[in-house]
Amino acid sequence: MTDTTPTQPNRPTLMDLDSPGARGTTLPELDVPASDLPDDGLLRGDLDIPEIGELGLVRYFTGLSKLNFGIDTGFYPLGSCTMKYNPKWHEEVARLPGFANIHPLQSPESAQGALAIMYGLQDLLAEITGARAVSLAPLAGAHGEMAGLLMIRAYHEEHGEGETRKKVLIPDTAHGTNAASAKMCGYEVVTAPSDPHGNLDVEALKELAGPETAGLMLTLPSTLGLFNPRILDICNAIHDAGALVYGDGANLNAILGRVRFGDLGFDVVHSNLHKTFSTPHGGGGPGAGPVCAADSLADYLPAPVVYRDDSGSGPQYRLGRPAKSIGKISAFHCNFGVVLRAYAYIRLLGARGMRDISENAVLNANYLSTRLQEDYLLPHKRTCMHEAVFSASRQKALGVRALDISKRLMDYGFHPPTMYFPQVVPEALMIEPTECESKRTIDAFVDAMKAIARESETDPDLVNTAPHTTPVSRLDEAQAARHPDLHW
Amino acid sequence: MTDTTPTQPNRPTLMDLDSPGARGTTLPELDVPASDLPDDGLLRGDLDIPEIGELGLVRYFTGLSKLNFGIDTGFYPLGSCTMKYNPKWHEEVARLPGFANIHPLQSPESAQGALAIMYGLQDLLAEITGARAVSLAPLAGAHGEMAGLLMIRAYHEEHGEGETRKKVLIPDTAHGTNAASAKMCGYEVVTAPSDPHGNLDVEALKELAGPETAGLMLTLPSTLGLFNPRILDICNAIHDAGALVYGDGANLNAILGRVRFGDLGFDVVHSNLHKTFSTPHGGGGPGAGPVCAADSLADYLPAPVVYRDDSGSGPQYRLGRPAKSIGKISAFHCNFGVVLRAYAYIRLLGARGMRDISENAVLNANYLSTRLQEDYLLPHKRTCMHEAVFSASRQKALGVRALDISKRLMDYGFHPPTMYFPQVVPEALMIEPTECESKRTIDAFVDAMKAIARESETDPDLVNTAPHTTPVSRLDEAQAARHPDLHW
Amino acid sequence: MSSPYISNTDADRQAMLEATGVASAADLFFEIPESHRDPDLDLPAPLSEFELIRELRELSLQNASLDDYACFLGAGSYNHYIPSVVRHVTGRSEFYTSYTPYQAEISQGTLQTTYDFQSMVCHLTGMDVANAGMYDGSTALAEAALMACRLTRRSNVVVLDTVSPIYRDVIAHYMRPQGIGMSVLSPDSLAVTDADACVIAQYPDFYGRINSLSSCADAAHEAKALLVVSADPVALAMFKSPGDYGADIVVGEGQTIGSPTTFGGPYVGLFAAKTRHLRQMPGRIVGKTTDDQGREGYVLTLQTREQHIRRQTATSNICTSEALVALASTAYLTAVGPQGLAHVARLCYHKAHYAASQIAELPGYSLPLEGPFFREFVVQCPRPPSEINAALLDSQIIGGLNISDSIPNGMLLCTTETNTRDQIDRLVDALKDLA
Amino acid sequence: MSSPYISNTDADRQAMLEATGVASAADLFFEIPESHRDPDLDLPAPLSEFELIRELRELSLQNASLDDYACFLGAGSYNHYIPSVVRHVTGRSEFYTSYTPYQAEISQGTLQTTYDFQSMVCHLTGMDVANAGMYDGSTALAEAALMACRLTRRSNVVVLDTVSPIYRDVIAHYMRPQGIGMSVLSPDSLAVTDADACVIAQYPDFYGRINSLSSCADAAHEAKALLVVSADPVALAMFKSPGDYGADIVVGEGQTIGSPTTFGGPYVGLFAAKTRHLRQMPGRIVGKTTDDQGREGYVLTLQTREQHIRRQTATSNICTSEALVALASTAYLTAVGPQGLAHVARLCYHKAHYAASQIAELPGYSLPLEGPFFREFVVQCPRPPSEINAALLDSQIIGGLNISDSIPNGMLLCTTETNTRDQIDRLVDALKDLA
Ligand SMILES: Cc1ncc(COP(=O)(O)O)c(C=O)c1O
Ligand SMILES: Cc1ncc(COP(=O)(O)O)c(C=O)c1O
Repeated sequence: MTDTTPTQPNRPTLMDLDSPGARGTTLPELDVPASDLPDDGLLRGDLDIPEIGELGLVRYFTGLSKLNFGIDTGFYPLGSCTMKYNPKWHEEVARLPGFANIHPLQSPESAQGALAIMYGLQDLLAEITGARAVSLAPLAGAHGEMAGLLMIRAYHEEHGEGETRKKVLIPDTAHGTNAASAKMCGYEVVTAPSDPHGNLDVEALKELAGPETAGLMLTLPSTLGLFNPRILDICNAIHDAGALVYGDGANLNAILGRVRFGDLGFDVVHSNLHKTFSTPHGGGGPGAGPVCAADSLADYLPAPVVYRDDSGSGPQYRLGRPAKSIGKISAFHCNFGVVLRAYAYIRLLGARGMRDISENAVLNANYLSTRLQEDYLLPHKRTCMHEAVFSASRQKALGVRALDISKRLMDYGFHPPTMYFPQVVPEALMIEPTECESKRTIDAFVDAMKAIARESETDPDLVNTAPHTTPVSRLDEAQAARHPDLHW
Repeated sequence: MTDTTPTQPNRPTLMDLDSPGARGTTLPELDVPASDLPDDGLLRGDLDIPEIGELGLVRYFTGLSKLNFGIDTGFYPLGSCTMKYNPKWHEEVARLPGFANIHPLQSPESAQGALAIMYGLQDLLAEITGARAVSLAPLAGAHGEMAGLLMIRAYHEEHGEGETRKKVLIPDTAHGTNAASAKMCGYEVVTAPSDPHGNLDVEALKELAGPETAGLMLTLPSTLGLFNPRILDICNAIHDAGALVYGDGANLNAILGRVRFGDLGFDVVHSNLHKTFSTPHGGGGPGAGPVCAADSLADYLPAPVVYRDDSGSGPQYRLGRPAKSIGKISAFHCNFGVVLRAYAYIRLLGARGMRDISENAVLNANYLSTRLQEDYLLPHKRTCMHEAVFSASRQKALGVRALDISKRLMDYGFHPPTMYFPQVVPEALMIEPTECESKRTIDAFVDAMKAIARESETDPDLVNTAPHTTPVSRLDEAQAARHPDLHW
Repeated sequence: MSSPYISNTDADRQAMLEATGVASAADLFFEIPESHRDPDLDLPAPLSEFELIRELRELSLQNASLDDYACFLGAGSYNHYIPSVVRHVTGRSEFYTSYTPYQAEISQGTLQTTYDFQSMVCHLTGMDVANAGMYDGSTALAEAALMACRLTRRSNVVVLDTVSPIYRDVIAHYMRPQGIGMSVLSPDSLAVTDADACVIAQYPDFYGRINSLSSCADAAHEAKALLVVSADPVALAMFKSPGDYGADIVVGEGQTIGSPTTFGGPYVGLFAAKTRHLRQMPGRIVGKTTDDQGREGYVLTLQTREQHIRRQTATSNICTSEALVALASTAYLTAVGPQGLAHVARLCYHKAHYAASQIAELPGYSLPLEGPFFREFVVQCPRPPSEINAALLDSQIIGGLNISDSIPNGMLLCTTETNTRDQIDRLVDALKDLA
Repeated sequence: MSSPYISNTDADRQAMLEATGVASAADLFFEIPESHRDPDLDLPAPLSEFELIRELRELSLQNASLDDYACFLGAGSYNHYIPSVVRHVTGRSEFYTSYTPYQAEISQGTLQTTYDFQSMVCHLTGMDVANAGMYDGSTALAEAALMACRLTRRSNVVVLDTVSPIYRDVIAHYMRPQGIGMSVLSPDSLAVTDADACVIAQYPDFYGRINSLSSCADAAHEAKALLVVSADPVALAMFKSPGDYGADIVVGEGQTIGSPTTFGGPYVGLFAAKTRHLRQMPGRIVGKTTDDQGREGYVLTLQTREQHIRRQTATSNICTSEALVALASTAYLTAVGPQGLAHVARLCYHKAHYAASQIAELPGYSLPLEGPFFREFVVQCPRPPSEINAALLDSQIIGGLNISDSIPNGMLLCTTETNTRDQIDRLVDALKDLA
């Protein structure tokens, strides 16, 4: 076979398309008298960004979009990320002028519809997580972690233990943001180990918890996709030590309508709306990480919280600040566009819909896990929740790493799972199918994984040099880090 | 190189995705008492269309969209089709509830905004084409041709010549719809020949025109992309014979703001809004083919025409019917969504913008033509208008046809030109760059064409088996026609 | 500075002029008669996108939108709910910025979805073959009549008087130039002769009634004429298909399945027929085939019926049609699925019957017609419908079609699943006040 | 029947249960303590898409939209015109339905556009390197302060009192837990010591004024502290960049270039710095490199700064950020281009000055501050701004921010290119009536 593809030059950068004088849109002309400009010394010279006609712009970005793999492209079993379908009607609603074009500082009277939605979502999340009160302020999961820890901190300060309780316990399976958030909040991180079943080791935890402990950050179900059956003991142990329990709710999808953080004794939990509640990830945000607090911490929630007043003729909503609030953690109220979508999602599905999600998410994961165990090592052989963490250690022995398997999956048309996380599992492949995928899709994925397991035996090189069908193959990351080329 | 692409099964059809019980959207429940159903004998049994979840639906159609080449994908020099950029804001405006969700039969008082736009476009088109009056009724170019011919027919009937004038003259270069429309209007088609320069042969035309002639259908500039310098003689000759001149305005883009059909003596002309006025082609429609009439035919325009009444406090618009109207040619008023976009387009650009279009369209075509003449035969060596019609006859001698060159262009990332039309040019390649494309793009296209010319000499097989980079290669059309498989 | 829709810069233009050997762009137009060259176009001054969106938005607010008004108007254009996914699909610019799929290798998106469209139309109508769509339901019907004439080599068509008067008007304008006659008959006194090419029925009929097509089919077929039916696709989810009754050609308005009313267009005509009539069908047809490597793919097929090959002997002059609207229908039918479409049909049915029964009880109002109906029904009003509609409009209600010309003080009312019970109750209350 | 967002059918579920060897799905949750398993969730009954769109649309109409109201409110969120192409770009579902681009081979779209974003931020701010964006302008500023502390190993920050009070509040909440002090000083009495990590300035300042940053830079640099600037990107098309003045870290709010005000979020924080500070930057960074065939491509780089690798020693806890909003900025800047952005800036400037000069002439109103300003200015009103704003709202005008706490009866007014002359004249007339 001769090479029939004409050699393609490198994709042009945006700067390559620069056409001085071209313009990508029209703008209105000045319709008021011009004033004098300030002193020349204040004024800018050139601004070196490209000039491109509208068609060139559209082609450039449309073309690049096609180089991206999204949920709408295919199966996206990225563990811990809950890549579920993003309903299209949410996008339309978010573009309504009465939502998109309202100013954060306009008076509450002129934004009652927006406030009603914020209030509504606070309410829904409180019910779903079993919380006393909710603030939508955090702009992502990690931001929610920070908010939650600042609440815990304020609580201990209030109780005169601000200076003594300086440590936060974090399981060895935890997401990196947990530890980083603790550090941002001025805490020292103490790692709590897992037991051989993949559970947080309760006895070890009891050892670690003490008068210096501010709190425990616990992901439930854990990042191994496992539900800790001793969760009540854990919360008790922490509370007995005078500390508080922070819940990382990134994996809430697994237990929607099955159990509530608040009922289990968590003091505060954040929820990732861009995971559990289907708001689009956007290639890395926006997200939202509302914090949901139990009685213990409700007064410390970040501002704003929306309150409802029924004393008048109809309900009136206003932005307020809880009594002992940790204050504002960003300029305005919340990622309203994200809040709106999550609200829409929950309202469409209702309570029954919440349970359907967890049922299908968990069933999908267990089915996938069952089918894959023949070919891949499952370190923790248990019923899993929404995701299953495999290890590519068998393949590693053949010279094929988790990374290689991941890259080869691309050739089969799938997005790879999360790799090398949690770090406690060597060669981890963390697979989360979500409730949105059908058995048909999961079967196709399992078939591909099995084929790759075969290839790893018969033709490891094929796997190790994958992907072969993508616009670029493996990129030189070392070069990128050693000689940073960060802009045109 | 081993084959590294896992074998892909055939793309699933929609029916392959059938998952009984799945549903692709939510619908409201019944909120009124149910009534008795009619007799069972009237009721339907099964309906055999697929059931698919919403994510499956989105992936299916999104995936298929990527198999399509659109203007947003790349250069689309499809001659006679004027594939220009479709401004994005038009799509947003067309979705405004006050435009998308209005009923054609609601009262004019409740649709003044829509009627104002229709009136506005009638006005703009009258000015641009030099017409007395305009009807937006025709739903595509061919529908406009039919309307125009029916007007000519009604005119002759009114003048007592309906029975005698039964022939329509159509140049040998004309688009197929011209002849087909004539037939639909009960006319006999008489072909008028071109002269060696590619112009309609005026002397021959004079011979053909006579008392049996109802009219001439003339495309200006012609489908060879040429402007007939004797256009005034032609119109006079036809009028002298007592017949009328129909203008096919599909190529209006070339002469926007340069000359007007009405001024040249055309009695009626249709304009393809989906060409000249940038409304999206939609993969084969919708379009719109408004007819613009001179004094001679204004009274015969199809209904409706929008009229404006300034007798009240503000302007009032109403739908009306010209005195001798040929009547309605479709159920409602017009392809309003298309009309709206065309209106928006002209309003943004203004008179200066119209001239910019023709200037750039014609300059682009002449530049392209100049550069390509080294390698491809240009049968009519003249200044062209918006498009240049080449012949692949040199390549044909090497065993490479226009079809093969077209297919090979796909490998270079371009949409092929129109092929084998007009029929008077053997191995025709009809190239229309439009005003939207930059010199940079045209250069890249010319380079590709030159490379293919090279390949035709050195490796004709490579060209003859192209395309090599598309999701499917050449499809068996004979099989499709012999054993029609037209649905699942 | 030129428009954002032109990509050339001044430098580009200069370089191209030089390469072309022309001094100025104006010189390229030298063949235009000088006497008429370069007219001054008197067009409004150009505006920016921002200004025009603002202006057009204001114009849009001058229209009574069905989002704000309760609409009980149908008569060929119906306000059904369109799921958002449909707009996602038609909003993919690879679909809407492409031309007719002449180049199959890079048009599989349009081609495969058109094949899906044809398939769905076949199943809905109960026919063997369908095309890629016509301009709208009325022109589809007119073309079906022409096709029947070609197939039977006869030159008269019988149109039932229960066919929409709007559609009858369009048929007449398509028949006359080809010298084809048209008789309008009542279904009760249907007489078909061997001069008649076809009988044309509407299903449900213009007044919303749903009746068996058996007698029409028998009358047509006994005279070796064809039965041509204009059918509503939503009704077909609930009622027997025209194919079940032996129809030969079935057309319909595709707006009702997935496209907004948008002041009358773009819509799409559905067109289906028996296999034996295939080669006389107008319009584009997509077929499935294989490529030289055996992979399945889709192409435009049977093109020898069409104008670009056959010119004056083509089966129609249609070229650009309504592909994007057909795509919307395909996406809509996929979204709602067979159960969903049947559900929509039932909602229409029950709401219409609820509304009709409430209105029938109002003093002064009655239902003059008998028999089962779908989502439309005729009400005889105590006052001219024009007056009633004017008053309703003030209450944010768009009333039914005034059909006083065929039924005294008659109004044709319509309900769909978008009419909430509250809207219907508001209508009934308002009508009561107007008695 | 389950939701449309679940693709499994009952048969699928049954087959999966069997394969998994579990009797019922409920059994999968056996590890949840029974005492708390399966709570009854008291949520509103589910509704269909149609019903919810209707309900939400009604809620949206309860908000005074800037499409309907003339808005003179800014203070960190600005109503600029966003060309439609921007929404086309962000509406491509491959962009908005993808995750953070960890898998570079199938994420070149997000990666390359992020590289473009970084490039534009560098050029606008006059800095060497930029990241992929932060949550918003305020958290970007707070993180810049933390970064300055890490770089200088100092633990106090000086914030000018002309920095937005909202931003100052956020900075304070980020400093306190790490034991970092914060002094708020006037630019006129700026004293920087060697305990101070940085001086934080806003440009234009909170009151809309545009001043040279030279003296701040000098004061900071003399104390070996850093200059951190929060700059408005639209202003940067017209005025010298912070880089020109020697700033070390420059942040900004990206909402103003391409995203709607949308009640405060999602926005995006711009973040740029000198090259030597690169390894202390928070957030994601995209770099250009080549693949094993020499083709150019883009990857996330310098990830050893980040939480997923470094955990508690990372430069920040940020993970999910605001990629789609950054994409909107990139598309916006491409659409308007350098000339267009400068044009927008000039429109803002001239309109603000026109409005200010008109208002200054009204009896009772005055401009208490001096010096050049950009698109915002302070007006001293004859009555409490709260009263004035309430009255303006009735005339479909959203007035300026009430800043009575810092300037008696002070109102911070803002104009952008979206404020037509007519709107400004209406404002002036209304203010006159309220004197
Ligand atoms: C378990 C877990 N915790 C926390 C986070 C952080 O959330 P975000 O990325 O929204 O900051 C993530 C997401 O990546 C996660 O998976
Ligand atoms: C020259 C010419 N005339 C007429 C037509 C027919 O227009 P339409 O396809 O809109 O019916 C076309 C378009 O293909 C054309 O190019």
